[in-house]
Amino acid sequence: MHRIDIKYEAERFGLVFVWIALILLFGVMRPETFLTWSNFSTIFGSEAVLVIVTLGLIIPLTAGDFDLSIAQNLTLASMVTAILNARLGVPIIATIPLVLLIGMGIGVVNGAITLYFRVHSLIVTLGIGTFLHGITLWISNSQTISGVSSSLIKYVIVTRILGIPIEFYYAIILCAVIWYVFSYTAYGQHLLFTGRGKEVARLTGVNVGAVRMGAFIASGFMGAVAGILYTGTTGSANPSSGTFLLLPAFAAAFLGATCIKPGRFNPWGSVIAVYFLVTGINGLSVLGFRTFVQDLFYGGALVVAVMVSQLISGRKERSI
Amino acid sequence: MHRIDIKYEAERFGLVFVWIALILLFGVMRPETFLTWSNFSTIFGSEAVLVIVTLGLIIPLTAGDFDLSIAQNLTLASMVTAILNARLGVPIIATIPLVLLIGMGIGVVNGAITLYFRVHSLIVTLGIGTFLHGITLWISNSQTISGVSSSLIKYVIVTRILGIPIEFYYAIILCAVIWYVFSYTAYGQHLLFTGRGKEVARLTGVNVGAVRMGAFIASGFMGAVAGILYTGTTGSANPSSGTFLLLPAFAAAFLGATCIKPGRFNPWGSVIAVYFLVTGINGLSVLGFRTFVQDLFYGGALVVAVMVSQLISGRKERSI
Amino acid sequence: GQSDGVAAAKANIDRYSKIPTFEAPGEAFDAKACMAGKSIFTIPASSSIPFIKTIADHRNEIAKQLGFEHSIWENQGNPTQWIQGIDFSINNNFDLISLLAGADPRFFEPQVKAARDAGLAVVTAHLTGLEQDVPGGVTSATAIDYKTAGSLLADWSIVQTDGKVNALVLVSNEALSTDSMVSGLKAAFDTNCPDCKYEIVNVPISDWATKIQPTVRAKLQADADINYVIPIYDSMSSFVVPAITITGKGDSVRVATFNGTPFVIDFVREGQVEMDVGENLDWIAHAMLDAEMRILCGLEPVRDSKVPLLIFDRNNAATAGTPAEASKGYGDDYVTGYHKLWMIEK
Amino acid sequence: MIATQAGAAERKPSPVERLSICGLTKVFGGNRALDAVDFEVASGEIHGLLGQNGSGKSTLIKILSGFYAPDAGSISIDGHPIPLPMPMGRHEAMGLAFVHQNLGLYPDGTVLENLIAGDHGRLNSWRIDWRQEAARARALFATFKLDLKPNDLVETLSPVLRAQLAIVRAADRIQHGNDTGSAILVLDEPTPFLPMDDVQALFSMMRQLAATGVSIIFVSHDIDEIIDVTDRATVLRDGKTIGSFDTASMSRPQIVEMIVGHALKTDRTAGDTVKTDVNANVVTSSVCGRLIQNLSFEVKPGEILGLTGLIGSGYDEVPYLLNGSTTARTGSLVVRGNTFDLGTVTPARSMKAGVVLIPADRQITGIVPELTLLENVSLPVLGNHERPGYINHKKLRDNADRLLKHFKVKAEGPDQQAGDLSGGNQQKIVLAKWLQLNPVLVLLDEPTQGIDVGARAEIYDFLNTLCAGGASVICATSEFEQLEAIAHRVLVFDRGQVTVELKDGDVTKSNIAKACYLKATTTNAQN
Ligand SMILES: Nc1ncnc2c1ncn2[C@@H]1O[C@H](COP(=O)(O)OP(=O)(O)OP(=O)(O)O)[C@@H](O)[C@H]1O
Ligand SMILES: Nc1ncnc2c1ncn2[C@@H]1O[C@H](COP(=O)(O)OP(=O)(O)OP(=O)(O)O)[C@@H](O)[C@H]1O
Ligand SMILES: [Mg+2]
Ligand SMILES: [Mg+2]
Repeated sequence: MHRIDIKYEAERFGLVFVWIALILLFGVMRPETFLTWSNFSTIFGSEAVLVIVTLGLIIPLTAGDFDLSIAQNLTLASMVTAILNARLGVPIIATIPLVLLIGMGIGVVNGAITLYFRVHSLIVTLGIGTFLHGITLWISNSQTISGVSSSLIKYVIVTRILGIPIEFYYAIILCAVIWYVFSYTAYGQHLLFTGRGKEVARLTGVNVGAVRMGAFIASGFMGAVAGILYTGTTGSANPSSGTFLLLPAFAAAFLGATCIKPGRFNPWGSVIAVYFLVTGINGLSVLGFRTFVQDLFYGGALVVAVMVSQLISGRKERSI
Repeated sequence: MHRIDIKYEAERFGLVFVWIALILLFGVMRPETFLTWSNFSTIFGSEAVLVIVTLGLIIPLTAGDFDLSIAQNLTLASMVTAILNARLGVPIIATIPLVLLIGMGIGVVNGAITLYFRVHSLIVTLGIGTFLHGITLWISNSQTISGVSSSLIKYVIVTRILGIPIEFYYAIILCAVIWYVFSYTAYGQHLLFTGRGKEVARLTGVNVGAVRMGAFIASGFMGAVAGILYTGTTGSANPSSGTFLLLPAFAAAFLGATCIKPGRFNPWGSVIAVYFLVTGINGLSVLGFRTFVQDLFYGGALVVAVMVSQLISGRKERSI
Repeated sequence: GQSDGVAAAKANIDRYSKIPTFEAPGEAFDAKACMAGKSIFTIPASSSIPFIKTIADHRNEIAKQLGFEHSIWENQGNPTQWIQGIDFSINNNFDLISLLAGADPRFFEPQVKAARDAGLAVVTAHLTGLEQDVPGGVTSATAIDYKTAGSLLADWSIVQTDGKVNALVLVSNEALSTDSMVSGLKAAFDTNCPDCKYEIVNVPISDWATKIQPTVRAKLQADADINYVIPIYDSMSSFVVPAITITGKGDSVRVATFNGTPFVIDFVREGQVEMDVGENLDWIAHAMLDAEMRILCGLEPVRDSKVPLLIFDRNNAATAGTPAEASKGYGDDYVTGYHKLWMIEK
Repeated sequence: MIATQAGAAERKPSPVERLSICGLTKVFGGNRALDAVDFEVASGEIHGLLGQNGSGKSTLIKILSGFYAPDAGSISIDGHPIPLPMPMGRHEAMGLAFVHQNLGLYPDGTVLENLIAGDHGRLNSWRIDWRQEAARARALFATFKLDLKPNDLVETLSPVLRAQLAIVRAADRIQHGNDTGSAILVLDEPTPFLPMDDVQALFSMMRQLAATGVSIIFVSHDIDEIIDVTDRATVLRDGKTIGSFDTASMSRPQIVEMIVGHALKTDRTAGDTVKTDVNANVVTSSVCGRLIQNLSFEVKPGEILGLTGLIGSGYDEVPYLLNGSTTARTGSLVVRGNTFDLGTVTPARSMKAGVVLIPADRQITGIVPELTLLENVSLPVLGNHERPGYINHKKLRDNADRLLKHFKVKAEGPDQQAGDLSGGNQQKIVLAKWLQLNPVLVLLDEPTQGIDVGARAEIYDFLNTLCAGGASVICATSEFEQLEAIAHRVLVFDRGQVTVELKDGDVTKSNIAKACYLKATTTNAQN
């Protein structure tokens, strides 16, 4: 960590450089539209939800578990927020804690089944996610629910700081909190050891079950936060909102693990990975490329970025 | 393998019993419609594509790799089949080998990047899958392409044996082949060792790289087969056909690993898992439940099935 | 009596079985002159859906012809991208945002409000039925006669079975047009064939690929007398057709649907689908742009786009081309009609 | 000890050596793991390979197996140079078979699956006849008198059985595998897991094989074993060849001096640290585990209590029962007046009470190989900082630097990955991780397994220092010599019960061996 080593620093910041290069490229091609502060504030503001989902994923990933239910958790949270607030008239200040509790409750269910029955988290969370999707369709009658209180909308996107909607700052604050927890608390190290060597952790007095449970609850919480922000961003909830987010969030989590702290899932890396990918997509839209080019870019960038990062590190064997 | 042990047998066939119980339940409720051969031949004939995708997944899963690109591989294969045959007039007999080659080529690319750059297969195949989706959108101009030769359709669903469309038998033959390879060949053993401990496999003289590459090629091949059958089933190719098969296939692969050979991905288990889930969905529709109930069943059944299987085995710690 | 109903249905079908004629949605105006210096920003629901992509591209060509600025926000149907598009158009001083064919403003009302506050007009195009309210706080909604489309689906099955319909109707509730189509369909059954049976099943759009097949298969098993499957959007037919084939009911169950997507017209020609109510995409492009230009030119806004419907069955499917193309088979006097309306041709 | 085989010393060097290694070099980063190593093995010879931890023995072996590519040097078999790097999976065809230091078994596979793994030459790749293979395996196990069943899962086997499986697998390959007639069996520290009579069984197996012309390379840190079984031996130090010699011509101290580079004191005796006049530090009563029944004993401050017995006697279960990593059926532990119920205690609680466990299986339970040394040694002390929940990285780093120095770990620095260290140095990391807590009671399971003579002495020093500070040590081991060197008192187990207790002067290798092997009579007498 404290060694200064050009190769290692290149590896840590490789993705940042590629991101900057991409911005310059689009900037040269469309200086007047792409390279404006308002365009960047749009990019930063609109992908806060994806950032939060990605941050939610990396917590159980660090502990060695997958949470595939986070996307459907988001959708349900978004739908419950809209139904409680817009349909049943529950004030938003009461809705939010309730929804956060539901999210954490889902985390508890995921964790309890995974831990008590010793089943792989991938299948548990896939099953729970599908179940949650069913609930969402049920309570919403498969409809989009709009009419959410404008105060929620105000504190999610209308309020801006430096021109960027405030939800971006929420995401950054969450990122900073997770970074602090990962780096400066015993829980962060316990997560890491749980993910990399459960037996070592257990014999060193780490309550591995509690650590994993904590990770599931945290990702459930993040899913609910993302759901509330989603509703706040769009002023409505639709029953398929989260579906689009799962694979991009996984992509960003793994891509993020190639930078800042290579070889580990880390929050700043995740944020950079999200915005790198989004910048590319946005730039292609601004240039008016057809949408298949977005897929080519997304897939290609992902693969090339991890390849380059591995080349820099000398193709080191890694467990993630 | 050769021990006879009631608890172990209960574990092996637990899912089969649950499946039978489900059939009996629906049968009692709707004897005249559910419990008919035509209904079962429909159930069996309809999910051959999903079975093949699941079989394709378990090969790299056994070797410890994820192939998330298989769904987009399927979509591309389906689209290339339709375009070559319906638009460019290439006879189906020439189209099929070409498409199979493309599928295996995709496997080679996945394998080469994963192995040479030592990147986690999850992110490589996610990236390649997205890239393939871009290619599919490009070559199809985002259109559904129909007009595929009726001989393909004939040899996929029109021809029936015992009332079941012939594609079911293709899936069963592929399953038998994979079962043979897993159980009776050195390659099957190498796959297993590679998946459970690359280092151990390497020390016992297994060429781990070649084994993993082989697994990627095999799953690429299976993806292409599934794509061709998909085109034959629907008589057309649409640019998002495979996207929705990925999660159900993963669910079936993991659920299948709870039966027949508990703790290992295995082909017969996968087939049973697919048809167990499909039977449930079919029964619920026959009973007239609304579609969200399918999600509740799907998610619930998945979780409950693995929980029950773990209870039978005494909640044994497993690596999958 | 029943035969009256069948006759009424037949009359309705006949009305929409001939090549449509152009009907002006409003007074003529000098489009080139009044659009000078104005700009329109189109956000299609998804540029990877060919139906929508084609309309957007045709709008682009017309705009070029008329000489005003028109941009398309390429996206993949992700609401976050729609939101980015709205922000982009505000930042780049466009005059009007056109939410094309499914970019539902209820998904992002705050952004719509922001755009209107910034002085932009926000219009939905090809989203609502004639009788539906303007959704999500937009300036105006250019509507399509979905209700009639729904009634045509019902009437067709009534005519073909001589009033003995037992239909499975597949809908997607989250699309606004569904309400309008379903009300037309129900009304037609109620008036023309009260004894006909139909069951409406909702399958959300994101679940089409996974749920349509098993649902259709199970329904056909559960009720052997079903003789029509009516997927109200024709892209559903790629899942409906194999489900019918696998259950072995290709002979007794027929498919009637709406949209006129080329591959489905191919299906009609080949006999896997019996009929498809089509819309001319190029016509839609003209009509939607016409309505939007009227707003920018300060004219009376139009709600009814007067985009006609045309029934394709095996008799006329080939007029759409082999393989079918998006705007073929509808005649082309509408082009001259719009050119005259816009005063670029006398 | 059985005397060296008579024939060994009279071996005539053959004109062409079976295996000849010349100038072999392997550099990892800046570290020369092997530096121009030369050595030769004749046919039918048992050749010892000695060296301190990290001297390059395993690296050499992994190059032979094709696991690593060397940076320079050549290898020839029977005078024919072989291509380097050795192609994967080809070593068998060249007549090489290996038992690697970590055995190379796949735990959730069956015994049979592991036995035939990699048997490329013999198996039909397209049709494995499991029934016939199982019959063959049973016959094989019968020949070697092993209590193994083809369908057992490897994860349920004891460490001994696992080692035996790995060895029998390699021996089997040697017997049928080679078409060239030249066979070389390589054993990288196979004995630490084995009780004495299994070691002897292994040795007679080795001699049998050697008599048929098989050459054997045998790595061990136990000099008595080397003297016992090998004909010749080669010593590595810091990746260089120090020399090869006929074993019969060398004395034990001479060999030790070659390994460590300077003369070492002969076996030290346990320090005079036991405080007999005070209350016991640790009292256990009525502990019952899987094999252990009704075990009660006391340990005084400053005392090192040894636990031993034959495999299956249950002594190796005790450390895990006492800190709660394995839940006891019943029993209690009193540490400095605090009583713990062993049916409910957790590792976390016993850590707080000053009880630490140093497990035998360091790769799985001791360290996380892919994390850094800093992270590995810091794990138990994360909470010990001024603000709860906050980690002071500077303090941890200083602490790690200090520990690496204090425990003489051969490493680049605290940021090196733990997996990059040699086995012995990894063990020092595990010790450092635990002993920094200033424990009251240290539980050890095979603490010097795979550790060289020099490092072993260092570890004994650490333990003595600890005892001088008033801590108690419980050490479960199968190495009697080690107990002779350090233990104040030894409990010998049989079938879950203590059969013999040896004290002070009675703690000698031969007394312990006698107590273990004469169990049949004594057990009956004591019951
Ligand atoms: N992967 C690695 N990366 C860096 N250095 C390594 C790696 N593996 C081993 N080493 C270094 O090589 C040296 C020898 O290691 P090796 O495991 O061969 O030791 P050894 O002789 O087997 O010792 P021991 O008896 O302790 O097992 C050690 O100093 C170790 O730090
Ligand atoms: N993969 C590796 N990368 C870097 N260094 C390595 C690697 N493997 C071994 N080394 C280093 O090579 C040296 C020799 O290691 P080796 O494992 O051969 O020692 P050894 O003699 O077997 O020791 P031990 O007796 O502890 O097993 C050590 O310094 C070790 O750290
Ligand atoms: Mg070694
Ligand atoms: Mg070693």
